[in-house]
Amino acid sequence: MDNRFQKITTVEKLLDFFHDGMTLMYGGFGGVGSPPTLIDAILQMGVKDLILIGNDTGFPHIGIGQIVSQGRAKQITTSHIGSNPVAGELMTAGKMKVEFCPQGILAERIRAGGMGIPAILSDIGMDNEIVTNGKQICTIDDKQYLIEAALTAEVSIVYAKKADPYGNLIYDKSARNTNPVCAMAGEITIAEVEEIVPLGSLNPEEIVTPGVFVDYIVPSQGVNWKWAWE
Amino acid sequence: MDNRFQKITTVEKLLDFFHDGMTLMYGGFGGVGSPPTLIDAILQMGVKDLILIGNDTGFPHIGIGQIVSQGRAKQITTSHIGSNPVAGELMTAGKMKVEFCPQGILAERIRAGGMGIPAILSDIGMDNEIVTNGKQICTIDDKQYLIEAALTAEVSIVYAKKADPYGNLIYDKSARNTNPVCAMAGEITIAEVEEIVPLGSLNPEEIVTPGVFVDYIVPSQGVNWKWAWE
Amino acid sequence: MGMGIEMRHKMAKRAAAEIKQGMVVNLGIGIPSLVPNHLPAGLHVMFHAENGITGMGPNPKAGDEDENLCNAGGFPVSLIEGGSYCDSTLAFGMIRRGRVDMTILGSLQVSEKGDLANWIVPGKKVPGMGGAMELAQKAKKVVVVMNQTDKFGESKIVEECSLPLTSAKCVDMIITDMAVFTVGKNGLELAEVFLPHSVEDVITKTNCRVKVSNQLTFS
Amino acid sequence: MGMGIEMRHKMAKRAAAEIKQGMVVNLGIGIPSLVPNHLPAGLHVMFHAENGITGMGPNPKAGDEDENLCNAGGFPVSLIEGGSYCDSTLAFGMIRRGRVDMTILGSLQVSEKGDLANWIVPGKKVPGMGGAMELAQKAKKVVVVMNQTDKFGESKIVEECSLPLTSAKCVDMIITDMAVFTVGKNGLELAEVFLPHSVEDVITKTNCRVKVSNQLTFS
Repeated sequence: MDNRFQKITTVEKLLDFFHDGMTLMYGGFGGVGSPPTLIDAILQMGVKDLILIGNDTGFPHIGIGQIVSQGRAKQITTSHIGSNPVAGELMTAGKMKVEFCPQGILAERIRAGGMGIPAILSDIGMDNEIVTNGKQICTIDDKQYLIEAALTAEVSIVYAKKADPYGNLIYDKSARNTNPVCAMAGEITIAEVEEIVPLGSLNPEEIVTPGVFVDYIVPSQGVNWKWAWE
Repeated sequence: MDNRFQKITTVEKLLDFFHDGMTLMYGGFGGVGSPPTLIDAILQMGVKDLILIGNDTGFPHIGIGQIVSQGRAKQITTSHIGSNPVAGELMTAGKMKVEFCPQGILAERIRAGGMGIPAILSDIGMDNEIVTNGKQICTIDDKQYLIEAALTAEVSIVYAKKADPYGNLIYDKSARNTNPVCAMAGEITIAEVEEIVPLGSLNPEEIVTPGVFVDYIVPSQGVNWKWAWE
Repeated sequence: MGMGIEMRHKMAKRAAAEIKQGMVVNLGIGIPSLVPNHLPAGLHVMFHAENGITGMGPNPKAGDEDENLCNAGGFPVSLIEGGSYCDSTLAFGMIRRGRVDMTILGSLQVSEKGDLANWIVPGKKVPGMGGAMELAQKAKKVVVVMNQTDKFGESKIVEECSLPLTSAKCVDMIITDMAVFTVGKNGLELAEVFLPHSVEDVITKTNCRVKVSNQLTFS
Repeated sequence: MGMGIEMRHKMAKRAAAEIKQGMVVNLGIGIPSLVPNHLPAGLHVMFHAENGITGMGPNPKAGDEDENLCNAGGFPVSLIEGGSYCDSTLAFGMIRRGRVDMTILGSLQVSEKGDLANWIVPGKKVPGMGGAMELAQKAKKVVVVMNQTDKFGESKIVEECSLPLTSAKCVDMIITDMAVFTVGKNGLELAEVFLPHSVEDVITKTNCRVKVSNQLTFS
């Protein structure tokens, strides 16, 4: 395969990017659109004390849930842990710190990180302590808003349907979800893809994530979990 | 044509939305991707004292430049007027108030308006009076940021390549530019399109602006100006 | 919930009656997910999912599922003609911008002022708010579908919510297994009673002031 | 500018030499737009335009123009293999996120500290900043290509800019019709002199302190 941009690689060659205590951002929503092969590699490596950022904690054996359930995360910024009871237990036991953020605002904070915007103002959850906890408030025209800071991570892992050698990405249906914003917010972004196609074979109008944001591309081995509906 | 969502209409039927002193947002970049038929209708109507929001003032006879050059705008929020000398003259003569905003931040402010985000923080142009003028500053971790407020408008006019009857839009190459964000930021959004295609004929992965944001669709008569390069 | 499937469908059908031509509607899990079964033919509605679907269609048959086409709860759905995919930011932009006309969702408690408490049971269950706060605060109309009483027989409609709020003063309508209430500036109003219940039955099971509508109906 | 086409190409060629394999590069109007003509074959570069193009290719021949495929200045371009279109927010996201490796642009003045003044002449010309502030502040490397002196023979490289700044301390390299300078923590350094000029010629026309590099070259 043409690899003129030297982005196409293997998971094994990227393992040095993962280490204990790192911040790791992941795409996906309820496990749909989370990168199974990268998640498995991180699990196998045994890294721990991860600081995670992502929409939810998946299900116990699905998506990032696998990493959470094995107690590998010391902290997570997320919007929902309801489908992963293990996450709730770890939180209650004080073994994993959870910062809850309203779902759309979380996605915007990740986008802001990816777009080089320091923060956004929000009026969501202003009357809710769990949301406002520790956050700065600013007043404009006598109305109060929360300052919701941008989120970035050392590494961001995403899942896409197709990549070309430049890392231009297209996604698959609802597996797009938070992937396009996570793809921009990593200092290093790794895209796990179903298929790598030749340069020029993606319609330039259809590309969702320009390869500018993507550092590495690895082929996916496919989902290694059983879906909740199966 | 199937019009089950009652969005497909004619320019004539939309004229009531335009009135003296209104805020009007327009897509386009240097005239490319600005909606010629809607601009022409607004010109013919003779509305004046418009408060415009858009990337630039086009060229004197191209895009929104036509409206600006005829002195129909009393105010504009924009990033560049260099290619339209008439705009500069009107500004210098005190006939049109110009609020300059860095280009990418302007696009983000429009997007914020379209996404229901009250404001974003910015570190662009902090040392520049023209940028900071009248804007609130907030301090986070000893660093100062500008609060750049969201922008919306009574009506937003955009240009797209294709629409289906629900108003799902796809754009044409670099004529996309600011159109997707303007399409979200209007209280009323009118899309002028090259072609109206049947429901289901746009690839759902390729749709850039979901029809949720689009209120009306009108067919374009095409560009009625000569491009600078012609 | 121990509620019969018939009653669940009756409540879903009543919620469906709120949906008008051309609306964009977000459905929560549980009874709200039954709503699409009760829409009249010819009504063009776009069902919206937080994960980035506009125009969600019926659940596929077993064997036809696509693992990459699921609703916000992670279960397989389909896409109707005119539907589209987007990322989560755009899906929530639709909500915050007021382009989502209605959200139909379950709740643990609703107050007479329309306060919604549906996301947390302190010390027991802290699932996280997901998209509930944005939907409750920003959808144009918020319809709650829930039991009239909890498993201890206590009214879930209350003067003040004892559970933490998802969002204050956001609920417009409550549909229970006994009745339909609207929430307005002047508080809670009983609009419909589901037979065989009587107005008195409903009021007894409603733990706050409730005005009986002039246009009260029975169904 | 009254500068010969040969010199303009020499300056563009020198700027092109700064471009490395795989870079994302934004080009301003004027001399910077000549840069693509001077790239070695086999160098894969993505030219970026603020209006939403990554992978801009050469200007089409007369008659082949597409009115909907233009650069940020409004003039027709093309798209290379692997290029893509996006909206303006994404184009600027690339810049602010530090994913644009280099911007090559013209200027009115540059100070010895790397302050850039290229967007306004008070009382004369107020075109607006366009995307210049974001590019100057956030591109990883800022290369200015401009005349050594203005039409009055005054140095455009100065101790303090008299014109309003586009952005402070942002310029990394200055390429003029006489020389190449780098801007570092210790101020301005003369790196290359274009023959037939001498070091003395250049220093005379440079209105600030300038250190001559140990690795000074002539070309």
